[in-house]
Amino acid sequence: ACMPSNDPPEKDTGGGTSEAKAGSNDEKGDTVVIGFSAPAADHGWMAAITDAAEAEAEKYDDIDLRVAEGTNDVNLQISQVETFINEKVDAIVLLPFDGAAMTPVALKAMEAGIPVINVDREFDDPNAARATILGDNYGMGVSAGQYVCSEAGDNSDAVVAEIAGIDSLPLTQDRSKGFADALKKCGLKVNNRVAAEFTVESGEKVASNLLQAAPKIDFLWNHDDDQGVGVLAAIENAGRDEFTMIGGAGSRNAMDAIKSGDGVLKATVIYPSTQGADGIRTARLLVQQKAMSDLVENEVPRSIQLFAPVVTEENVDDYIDAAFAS
Amino acid sequence: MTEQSGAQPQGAEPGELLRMRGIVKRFPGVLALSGVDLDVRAGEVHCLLGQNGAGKSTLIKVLSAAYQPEEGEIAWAGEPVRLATPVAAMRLGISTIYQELDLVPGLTVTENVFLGRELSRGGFTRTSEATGRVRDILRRLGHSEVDPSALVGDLSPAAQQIVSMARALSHDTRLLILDEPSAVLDQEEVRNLFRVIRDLTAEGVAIVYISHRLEEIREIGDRITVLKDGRTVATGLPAQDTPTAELIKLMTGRAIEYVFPPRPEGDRSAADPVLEVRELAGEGRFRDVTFDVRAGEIVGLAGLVGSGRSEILETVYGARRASAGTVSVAGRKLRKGSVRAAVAAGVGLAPEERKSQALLLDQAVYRNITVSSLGRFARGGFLDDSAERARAEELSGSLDVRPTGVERPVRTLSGGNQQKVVLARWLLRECKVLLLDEPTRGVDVGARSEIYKLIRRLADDGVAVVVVSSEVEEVLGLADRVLVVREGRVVHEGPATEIDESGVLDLVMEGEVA
Amino acid sequence: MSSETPTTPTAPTAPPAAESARVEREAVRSDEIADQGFLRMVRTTAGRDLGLVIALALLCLVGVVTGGDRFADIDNVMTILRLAAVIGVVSIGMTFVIAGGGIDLSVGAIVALSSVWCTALSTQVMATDSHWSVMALTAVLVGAGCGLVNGLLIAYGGVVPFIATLAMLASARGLAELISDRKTQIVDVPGFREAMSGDLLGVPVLVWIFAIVAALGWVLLNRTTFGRRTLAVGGNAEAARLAGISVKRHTMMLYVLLGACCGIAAIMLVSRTTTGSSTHGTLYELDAIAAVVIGGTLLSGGRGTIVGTVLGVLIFTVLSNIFTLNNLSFSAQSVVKGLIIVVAVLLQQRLARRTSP
Amino acid sequence: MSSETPTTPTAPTAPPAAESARVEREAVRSDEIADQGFLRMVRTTAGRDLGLVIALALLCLVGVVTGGDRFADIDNVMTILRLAAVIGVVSIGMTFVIAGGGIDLSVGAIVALSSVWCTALSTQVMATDSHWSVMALTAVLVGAGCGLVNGLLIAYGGVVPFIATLAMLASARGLAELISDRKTQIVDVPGFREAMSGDLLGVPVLVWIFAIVAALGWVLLNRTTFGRRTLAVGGNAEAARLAGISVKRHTMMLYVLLGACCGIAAIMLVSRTTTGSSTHGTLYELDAIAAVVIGGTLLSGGRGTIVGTVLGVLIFTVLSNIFTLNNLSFSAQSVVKGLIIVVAVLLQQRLARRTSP
Ligand SMILES: Nc1ncnc2c1ncn2[C@@H]1O[C@H](COP(=O)(O)OP(=O)(O)OP(=O)(O)O)[C@@H](O)[C@H]1O
Ligand SMILES: Nc1ncnc2c1ncn2[C@@H]1O[C@H](COP(=O)(O)OP(=O)(O)OP(=O)(O)O)[C@@H](O)[C@H]1O
Ligand SMILES: [Mg+2]
Ligand SMILES: [Mg+2]
Repeated sequence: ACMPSNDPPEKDTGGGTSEAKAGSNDEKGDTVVIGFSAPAADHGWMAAITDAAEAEAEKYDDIDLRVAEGTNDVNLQISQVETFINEKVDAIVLLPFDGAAMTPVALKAMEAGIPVINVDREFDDPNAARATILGDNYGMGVSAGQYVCSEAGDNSDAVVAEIAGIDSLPLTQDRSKGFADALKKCGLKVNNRVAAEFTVESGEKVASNLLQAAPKIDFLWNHDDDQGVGVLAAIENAGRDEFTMIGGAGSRNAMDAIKSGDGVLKATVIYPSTQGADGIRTARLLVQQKAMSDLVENEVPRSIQLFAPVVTEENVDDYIDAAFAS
Repeated sequence: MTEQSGAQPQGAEPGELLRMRGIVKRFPGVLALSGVDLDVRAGEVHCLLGQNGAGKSTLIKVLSAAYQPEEGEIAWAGEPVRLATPVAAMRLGISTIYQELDLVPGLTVTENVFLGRELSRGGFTRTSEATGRVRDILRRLGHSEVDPSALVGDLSPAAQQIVSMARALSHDTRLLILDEPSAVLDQEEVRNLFRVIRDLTAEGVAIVYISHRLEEIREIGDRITVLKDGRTVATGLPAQDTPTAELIKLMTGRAIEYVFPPRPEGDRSAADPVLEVRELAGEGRFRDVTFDVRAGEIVGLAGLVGSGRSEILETVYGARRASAGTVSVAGRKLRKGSVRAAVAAGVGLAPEERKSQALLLDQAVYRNITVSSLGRFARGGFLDDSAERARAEELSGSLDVRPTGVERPVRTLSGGNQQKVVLARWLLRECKVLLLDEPTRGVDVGARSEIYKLIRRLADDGVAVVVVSSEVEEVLGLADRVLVVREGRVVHEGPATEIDESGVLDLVMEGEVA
Repeated sequence: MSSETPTTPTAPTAPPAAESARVEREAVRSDEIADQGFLRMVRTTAGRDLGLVIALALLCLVGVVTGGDRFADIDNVMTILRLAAVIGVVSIGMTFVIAGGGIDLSVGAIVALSSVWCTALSTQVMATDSHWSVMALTAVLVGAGCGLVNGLLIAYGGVVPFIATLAMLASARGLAELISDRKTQIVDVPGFREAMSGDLLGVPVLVWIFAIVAALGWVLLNRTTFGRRTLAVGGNAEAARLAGISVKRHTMMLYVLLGACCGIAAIMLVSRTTTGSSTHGTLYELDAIAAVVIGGTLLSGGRGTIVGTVLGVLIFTVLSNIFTLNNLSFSAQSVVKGLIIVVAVLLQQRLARRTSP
Repeated sequence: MSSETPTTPTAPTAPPAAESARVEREAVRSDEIADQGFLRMVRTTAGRDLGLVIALALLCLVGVVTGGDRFADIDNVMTILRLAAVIGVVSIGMTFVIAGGGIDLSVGAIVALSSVWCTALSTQVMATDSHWSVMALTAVLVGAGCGLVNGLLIAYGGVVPFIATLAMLASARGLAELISDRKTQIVDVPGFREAMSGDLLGVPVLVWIFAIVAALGWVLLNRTTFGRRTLAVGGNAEAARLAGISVKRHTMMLYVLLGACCGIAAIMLVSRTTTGSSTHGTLYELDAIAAVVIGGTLLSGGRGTIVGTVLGVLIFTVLSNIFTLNNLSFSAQSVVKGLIIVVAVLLQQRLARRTSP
């Protein structure tokens, strides 16, 4: 597996060749200076992204990681990238607050000969990044929706509720769209939808109100496991347990809850928090002019989209160790 | 008893309560007190005289520990003391009524009276008990009409003064300091105040009394200390029979005639009126106010405090909305409720409460002077700063604003000098109509006669002037024509020469000449 | 301490109802005397808060019309109250600071820091070994400590409240992140959840806490020397100083009080979410200040009302409840919320002007 | 808006260095006279801003020591200035509102709304058909329009600025989301990027805009009747009214001015990001107010300094640049930022006290 941190451990069927190749990729090369910038770590997943990136960089002696202050102000994030360009770093790993808004400065970096690795939120110009590592937001919604459909069976009257994340982000809109599209296939629709802010507190707050708004629910999809902690607290406070809840992102807490199997949370859809770490690795490979060992291709691919699998009680053990602690 | 200043024998004289020696207080850039001595005996009314800015208020703030002096000694009943906090002064029995009312507008009368010394049990206020005590004190002050549970912010300045007084009397006082208490009071209320003061001195309380009105000092004072430029220039003068000329000489360093300027010869009734007020009414406060003021004429409004004179002026000026009636300047009706229209038509107002209504306290003197005439120094909106300063400098020089320097924030001027700054504003504006509400409140004798001269000179130059004053003498002496206002109605109108002080007082009290 | 705003008509306005009958001076005065005391107080207070009560009633009407039984349902009412409780406690403390002429932008950050500190592993271990109230105590102490720093900077350092608490906002949240390593800390102390998330006489414990804090706040502001002095310090700091009140110490105590309220709010939030997190309390500063000011406490200090603050908090909470019940889009919510704030304030002002003396 | 603080020592404090030599009163006076005019102005201004200049110099020193050439590099300086430009323009406008006794919490939301409006499809079509400056004009008009609403509510509606602009914050951002459907709108107007993102004499156009706005702001505040009236209104609204200034209209204009600045900032941000988005300008209100107040403009109104505001903006910008260069941990950055704010303010106060009259 080229992306060990993304893959469930057991599935590591790479065998000897992979090991050897990975080994050669892991060999120390010229020191690579990587600039990393991400939005403010104002929720667990985003914090995990940065932590994982830093941890990944720690593993390599030949990576010199420069982490900029997390910010939700595109103006500031642009200037951080500009600073990286001025410093002539070897590569920039960028998780933009707003992909489109960060495109010009990313282009500027590329023009200055610095490869940009775009993580999670996509630029609107393919030339702005040398490589792109994306989660699958739409796919996440689809996975969640398909799970609901399969659980609902013939019950076409099932009440479906959705607790979205920050509503003004494109990724939230993609997730909701995927969810709605998948539900439509089995004749369901979202009956109640509220948006929280990816934080525990906001999750608790909107969930309390939602539970009042919908006296009976069959399925509840919550976009983010970090805010999910609050959602679960609200559910417990309200003493409700008549429905099945599906999480999102795949935090350690959520996995633990799924594993225990005695709560409403029965499943979660993974949205890897290792994207930043993958970005760091990719950047290193790019700069050191190595390729991905599991691919025949001699160059690092332009685009990698990570998979959004559904984790349930059955397969939770495969994923639990890779889950991020929120 | 006349002891000119100088070396005093050490040791307390009999009955001496307070002795201050060599007090020095410096503000950034100003030496406010440069060696002041003061002795006060129990049971006396000790008057403090001095020009505006002489340091009277500063001295008593040192005494009440609102300020810490740089140098000097204070002895209380023969013992040297250090007054570190206002509480320490209060504990000794020093109560102060400051020149600027020092009340909290959002609290009730009772709460203000006991502020800092609330009647409480375990931290809980005992409101009804406190209210009862305040009611008693107010009765003793002869003002039982003041409601102890009213918010102080809703009271008139005179009533607020009474609250300050009640505050001072609410605890054991051995020395009561009154800094220009009469400025906001009318004659009847001043008389009432004097009655209270006499009661107190009879009990052995010492009073330090500051006023610019010499006649009051003659009436109530025992001894006088004169300050000039932050120094004691005379002390222990007998209040009753030191000649006025000598006092003025001591205060100002020169001889000044304390008289009203002569009225010009000739009849002005032929001139067209500049200001015409017709059946003006302000909701519930006054009505049917009709009068004319001609160019070159000074019209005085006399009346009790609270009779509505300020409101009439403010309504004429457009600062309050009239409920009925019209105001015309030079034949053109003013838009109702618009100050700008009034100012544009050439009307100016020097309001009653200069701190809150007239001054930008933290801004430079020159900016306060030019604020109403900015257009004059501007071309296309751009100011000519140096012309502005120069003109302000000129004006403040001609009004003798002290200390000099138009860059100084107005806050640091003494009360009387602040008043001059307000007058300078309207002098600069060159108004057709000038409305003056208590123009000499808190102004010293020297400056006072200058202001009188100034007002007369303005009139002679063709300005129509309206003066409101609580000093009947001032209204009669300065004005050509007098309007007597009683409870929001004009009860008398006539030439100033045809009525005397007692006539005005009768009108004010009874509504008719007895 | 200066003016409320340059624009709020501070000029004395003419009294509304002009009695045309001429009354004798003394007659007017005795009228006033008859009016005073309790009756007058009720009239004034009602006048001041009437606008808010009406606004809240209108909102509830909207709730009932659009949400029907779901809104009027007792569970929903409890949900609203529970939601109001946390920000409510902060707002009560904020009422004191604002009435005392200050402002505090750091409340949200203090809530976060307190929540993180009291759910830190070491605290939880201690609490498990002894009693869960150790956690609560920690939260309140941390909150009060932050308040103390604010208070010292403002009262003795002479830093303007806006800046001092802005600095605290940045620092406290940063510290919370450092302590928690930006992870959500789940509470695992026996007895804590049971004690805090239960009901008492059918009313959630959190709502009780809010009610008690509000009641204590009311007494403190209206019936004690501390409250009197708060208004004095906020209304005219120089006069308060000359009256012998130690303005600095008092100001400091106001911030400590608010800090302690933030600590209480933190522990409430921890019990609600069963977690401590450095993201707790985001934007509480705006919510709390808005509730206090809508409630009728003067932003310039010198006047404060606990009842108004509680009403202000409830208005905001009911608002977001109604939005959710009606499945409104988030953006539309924002727009409507802005409009409602303005309408509520305008209404309140008109009514207050009509009834106040 | 309200009081600076009840606690900032408003009582006159003793002058720091008590010269023990007795000076003749008249001597002091003539000293002062000699002092006044230009020299004095320089001294006072320097005194007021000296603390900031020192703080900025210290920061730059830290930057050079820790970042070396990377910090002092001309490209890096331009990066700093470009970053400062957007928030700088907003802060200049904010200086006027605050000096005039108000406050505006809605600037970030107005930036967002302007950016969205001027990048809306219809605007872009219009701009493509005519000239890209149509976009810029739209942004400024929308900003000024929002400012007008704020101004009307505050000046004529009597709503306190804090609440009125809080309402605008919610409404404008909500509206921005509705207009953009929460999507980021990409600019595709010919000529726009070229014109706005280029350099002029080696300095980015954005920085020029900031410099011009700052210069105009300085002239407006210090050299025109408008500026003088702003300070009068902020210093004592009632006195200003009685001096014949129409306080309401003036107050309204201040908010319109700030709104227009937000529009300018929006178009700058659009050129920087080539997008309009409802998330633009988040938390600009706090940044701008902090810069203005650190700069030395009184939060209670009546005193304003453009130079101070520019220095305040630069301090914050240099700070975050240094953070980026030095790879500090996220959370530690917040903590340090809080500390630096406090230190800068304390420093400034001490120095201002020493040199001011
Ligand atoms: N806070 C201050 N800062 C600077 N200078 C001050 C301050 N207070 C007073 N002064 C100055 O000290 C001097 C004495 O002022 P003070 O108020 O004591 O005069 P006063 O005798 O009471 O005058 P008035 O009769 O006008 O009230 C004046 O020159 C005044 O400008
Ligand atoms: N804003 C107000 N609210 C309530 N009462 C007021 C207000 N302004 C004035 N009054 C009252 O109206 C009456 C008339 O006041 P006004 O100030 O006009 O009297 P005046 O004759 O000018 O007295 P003074 O010489 O003290 O100025 C007073 O009883 C005063 O207390
Ligand atoms: Mg004085
Ligand atoms: Mg009057």
